Amino acid sequence: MKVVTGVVGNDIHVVANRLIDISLEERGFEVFNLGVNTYLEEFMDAVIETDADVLLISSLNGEAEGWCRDLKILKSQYDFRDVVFMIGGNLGVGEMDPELIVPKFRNYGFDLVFHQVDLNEGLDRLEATLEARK
Amino acid sequence: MKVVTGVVGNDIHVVANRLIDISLEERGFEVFNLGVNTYLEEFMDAVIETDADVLLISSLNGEAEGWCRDLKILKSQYDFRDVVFMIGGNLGVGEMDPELIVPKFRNYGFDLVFHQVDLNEGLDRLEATLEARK
Amino acid sequence: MSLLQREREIIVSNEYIDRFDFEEVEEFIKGASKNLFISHTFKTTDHMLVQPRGGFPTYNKVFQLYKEFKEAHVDVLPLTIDSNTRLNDYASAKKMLALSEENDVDMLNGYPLVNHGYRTTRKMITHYDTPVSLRHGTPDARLLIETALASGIFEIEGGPITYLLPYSKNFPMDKAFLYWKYVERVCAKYSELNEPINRESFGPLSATLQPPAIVIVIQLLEMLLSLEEGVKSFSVSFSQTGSMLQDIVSSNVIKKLSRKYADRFGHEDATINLVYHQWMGAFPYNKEYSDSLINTSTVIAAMVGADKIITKTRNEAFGIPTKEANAMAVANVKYTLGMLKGLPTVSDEEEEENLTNEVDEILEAVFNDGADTLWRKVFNSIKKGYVDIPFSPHIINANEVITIRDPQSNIRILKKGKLPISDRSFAFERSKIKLAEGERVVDKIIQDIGIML
Amino acid sequence: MSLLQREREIIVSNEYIDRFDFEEVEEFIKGASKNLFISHTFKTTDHMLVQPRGGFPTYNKVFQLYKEFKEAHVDVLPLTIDSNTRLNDYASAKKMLALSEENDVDMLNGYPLVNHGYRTTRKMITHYDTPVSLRHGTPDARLLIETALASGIFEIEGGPITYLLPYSKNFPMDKAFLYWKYVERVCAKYSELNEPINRESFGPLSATLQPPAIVIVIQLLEMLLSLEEGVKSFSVSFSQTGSMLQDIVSSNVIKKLSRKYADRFGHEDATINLVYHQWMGAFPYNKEYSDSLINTSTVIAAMVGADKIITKTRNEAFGIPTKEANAMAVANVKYTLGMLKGLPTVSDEEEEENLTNEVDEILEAVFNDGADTLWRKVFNSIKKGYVDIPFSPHIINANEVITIRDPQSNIRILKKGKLPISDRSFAFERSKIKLAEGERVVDKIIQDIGIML
Ligand code: B12
Ligand code: B12
Repeated sequence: MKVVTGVVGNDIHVVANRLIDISLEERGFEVFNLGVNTYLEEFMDAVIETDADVLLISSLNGEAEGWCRDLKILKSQYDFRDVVFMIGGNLGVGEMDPELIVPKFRNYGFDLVFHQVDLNEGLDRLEATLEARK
Repeated sequence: MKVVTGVVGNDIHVVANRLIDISLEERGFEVFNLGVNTYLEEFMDAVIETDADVLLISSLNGEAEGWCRDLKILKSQYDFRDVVFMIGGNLGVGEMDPELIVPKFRNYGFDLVFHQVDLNEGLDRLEATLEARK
Repeated sequence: MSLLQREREIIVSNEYIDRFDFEEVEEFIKGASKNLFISHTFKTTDHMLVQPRGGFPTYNKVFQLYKEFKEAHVDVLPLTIDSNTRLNDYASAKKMLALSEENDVDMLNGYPLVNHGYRTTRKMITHYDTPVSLRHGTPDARLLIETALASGIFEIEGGPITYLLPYSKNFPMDKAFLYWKYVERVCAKYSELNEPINRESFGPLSATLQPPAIVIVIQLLEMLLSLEEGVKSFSVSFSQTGSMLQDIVSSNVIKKLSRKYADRFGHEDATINLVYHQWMGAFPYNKEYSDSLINTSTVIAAMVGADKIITKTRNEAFGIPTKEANAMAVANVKYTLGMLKGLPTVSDEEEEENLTNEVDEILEAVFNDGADTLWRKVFNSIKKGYVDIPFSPHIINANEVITIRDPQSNIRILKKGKLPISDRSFAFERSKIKLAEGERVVDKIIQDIGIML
Repeated sequence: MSLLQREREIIVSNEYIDRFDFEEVEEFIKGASKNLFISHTFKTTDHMLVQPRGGFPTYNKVFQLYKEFKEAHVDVLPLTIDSNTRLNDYASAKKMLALSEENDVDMLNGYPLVNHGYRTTRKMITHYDTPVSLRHGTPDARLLIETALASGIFEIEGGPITYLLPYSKNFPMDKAFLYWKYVERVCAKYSELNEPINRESFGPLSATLQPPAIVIVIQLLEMLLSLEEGVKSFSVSFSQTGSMLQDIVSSNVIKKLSRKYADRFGHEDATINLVYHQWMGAFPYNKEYSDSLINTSTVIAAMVGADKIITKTRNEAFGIPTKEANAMAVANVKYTLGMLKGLPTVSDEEEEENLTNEVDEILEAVFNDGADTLWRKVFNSIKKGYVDIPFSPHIINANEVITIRDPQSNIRILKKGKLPISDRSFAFERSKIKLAEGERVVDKIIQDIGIML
């Protein structure tokens, strides 16, 4: 299974990104890590180019919302039906209510949304989703 | 002006008592300090014996209520009309609502009740009361 | 039947308690879980033990309190006794307990252990299977301690000096010595059955401007009086002074001297532990500041290398803390101790030399008293003002020693009263003090009491 | 017109800003209140200055934030810039600012200073008449700094290394050096008009397992690059390592070496200050624990004797703190610093010697590079991996140095990559490390990142 990952927008928090890379490798994924400071368009291009199964976006600095609201438009330009769109980290500026933030990002077009959720829990959920899709 | 003071009941917190002694002296009162661990009866006897104008009771360890509920009965046994009855310190076990605790002690027969009020503020109020009574 | 046993029979025949079954108690202690003995925990743990303060009038409230503490990973549970029981006023305690139970309002500031009795209390102690420390402040603690030990409480705080001078107005001191001798003996006796019962002295005293020299002298004297009766596990203690350096110096000196004097009196086999009390003086009326104060105390405790820390709560200035506030304090202290790493070893030669000298000088004067037994020497020394603590409510205390803080907040001796310290030691104390032009000592004292406000 | 001035004219002619009036700005700085200059506050205060972090998208929210801070007796106000502005993406910043203003939701993680402009911002700065420190993380900060100085912000954080390696993925480093040279020059120029503008380097770097030797090397290099251009007041900084001793050792060494190297390069007249950052790594998801962590940082800051402390809040793990939480943190830190007394002077000869050697060794290698100017030497050294920080997102960083914690939580160098430290120094590092049988380095690193959780 191929995963494209990275940190979206003008966000340079790299620590989680490094750990995500390691964790995905350990779980047997083939990882294409675009690193920090990656724009949505770059992610989409990489997914197409690598024919990835999963796009796993991180955002830590709180600015995810501004960078992800156009996902629907970008998704409509190509057939991404088989790709799992996933986002996690710290998805808002200030302390956020997960009850409000999760639906918002699902509405932008993410299949799996994890606001301040443990990485392993998130990756377990990803594997379960992939399993179910088989 | 004569003041009888001390700490009521099985309470041995002496620090405030020492400071009260000093402060009263400085304000020109004649002080009879019975110290800590003094029972209500002892206070009443001392007031009668010294012909005091003020009875200033401290309580810090939270047990004042149990020791002061009989004040009314004791007051009825003698003519204390000219004596100002005053109590202060920490007047309940646990964190207390002053709105509830002040009326309770007034009802026991205290003219002036200070729960967690600064000593100087209390003594200012005492002097104002004495002034008004003249 | 030994004299002691005869006295014990009398002590426990009290109208406020049920029949006391010594044999059953002995059996219980013999078979008691090692986890109830703090002396065992000290031996088998390498981190600092955390113990809060706490006690409520009713059994149920204490049970709930312990539950909260356990969830916060407490190491040692406290059982704080109400102040009527402390003064052997079981009648008032009974009345207030009844009122507390009926009205669901706490009319006592602690647990009236004697009135509850050991049969009931033991259920709770064994249920939690965690060491419990008895905190009281009782000059005549004979019945209380019998009840505590029978309940499974295997650490007993206090002593004839530390639970008298700060805790009583006129309880006769000679009696206090004899009653505590009784306590030591009972503890020593039970110590032979299983793990040792740990005795702990109460170093904070009146918690107000106590000079380290006097604190340490009293700690060492109570330690010797206890070991003399056969106790094998003893904790000396002191509380945060307000100066980090003075805490470190006190710790270094008390560790060194407690071992030295224990050995000198032939108690090489006794274990001596060090307990640090978080700030025991007046707390700020601001819960956030109180948290900051408590955390700072924790850091200092780690720096002084205590074996156990006794915690306060953010409610301190307001009243007996709720169980939630108390458990939260424990959790925070545990967190800090867990993450605090790389502690440097600090010492200050000059300060430590001076403090050691002062303690040695006072102890020498005590030991030189003409009386035949140690307790009488100590008793006489207190009467003579050789041992004299600031802010004691007790009539026997000389009240001549006056202390204030130096610019670094170290507590220094301004007036030495009858303290038998050398001119050199006293000159050292005085040399540190800086009183501003025209500053009144009483104002300085008031300010120095309130340094944490 | 000088070359610099010509560049300045171009820089400020940006579609996102109003006309920039250099003459007026010069007049303003000439006559500005001394209270706005932290360099002046450093000179005239003897307590540690307290500075929080903080910035919101809109003017009003920052104004309210400052109000809260002032009520908490803050010493230095922060102005934290949003991450679009940091990456010179003024268009996104503008869009997000508009959205934030319309919807009353913060769409930016800081204040977009360039978009707000200096005329508006200056009103706020002069209103509070308190030093403001600019916190950004911008490799090309030319326009930002022009705007800041014109606004009355007289402390500028950052530098070509510390604001690049942790803050950028692929911004060209040579450009960063040149752009920062511009910043230094502008600061130096304005420093002649009134009190000096203070420059501060950002010691925390990526805030994750940064070895003190590399942190100090980078601090000293940025200091020298800044003094070289005429800056007269400079702050070096580092953040809590996780080991109290390592913090103290770092402080002792950086104080000594910053003076030594400044003097060696002929900057005897420059003032060097030390700034301590409260824990900059991952915070616990428990606000009480965060309070404890913050308080512990404060105690350590006092022990290391910093001139300024930069605070965190109990909200750190959750997101940008509310103004209330932020002000409360300031009040708590001020309380602790006020009551904390009797701080011992601590040092560790062996550790300090080793750290000094490492720093000297790396700096020697940098100075020995063949390039003609200091910035080129530094640039080459980073390219060669002589200076290499763990967890940098930047492509130029060698990423070969691997660090883990020893049992006392000191950060130690496990793999030295191309670091030009001697075998002896490296052996010292390695000698402290204890990896358990079969323990994987990656697991140890994950654990060592999360020591405060
Ligand atoms: C020092 C101290 C001790 C020392 C006392 C030494 C001594 N002999 O004096 C020691 C350690 C021995 C001690 C023992 C106990 N203490 Co104590 N102690 C304190 C502490 C920390 C400070 C008290 C102090 O000296 N403050 C400094 C003086 C100057 O301030 P003050 O006492 O508050 O008095 C000021 C005001 O109240 C006011 N004031 C006082 N009286 C009056 C009267 C009037 C008319 C007015 C206007 C004002 C006024 O003016 C004073 C000067 O500003 C307080 C908590 C706190 N406040 O921080 C607990 C505290 C008072 N203790 C408490 C308790 C319960 C006890 C114990 C029962 C043990 C226990 N269960 O924890 C025993 C008491 C045994 C007994 N028989 O009473 C509780 C009381 C609980 C409650 N009210 O709900 C407190 C509040 C702690 C707590 N939160 O649990 N204690
Ligand atoms: C270290 C740090 C930095 C370092 C980063 C160095 C670097 N290059 O990586 C420095 C100091 C440079 C920095 C800078 C900034 N930071 Co910062 N930083 C932190 C801090 C303290 C720790 C982050 C970290 O490394 N954690 C350790 C890693 C392992 O944990 P993590 O990042 O939380 O990731 C875990 C989970 O989130 C999850 N996860 C992450 N991604 C995903 C994805 C999925 C799918 C799943 C399931 C899970 C998951 O798994 C990870 C492993 O457990 C956090 C606060 C905190 N969390 O304690 C602030 C924080 C993230 N930073 C923040 C901000 C705002 C900034 C700045 C803008 C400066 C500022 N205004 O304060 C700049 C960013 C500039 C930019 N362009 O983005 C804010 C974000 C605000 C918000 N969300 O509301 C935080 C929360 C601090 C705060 N409370 O204000 N920062």
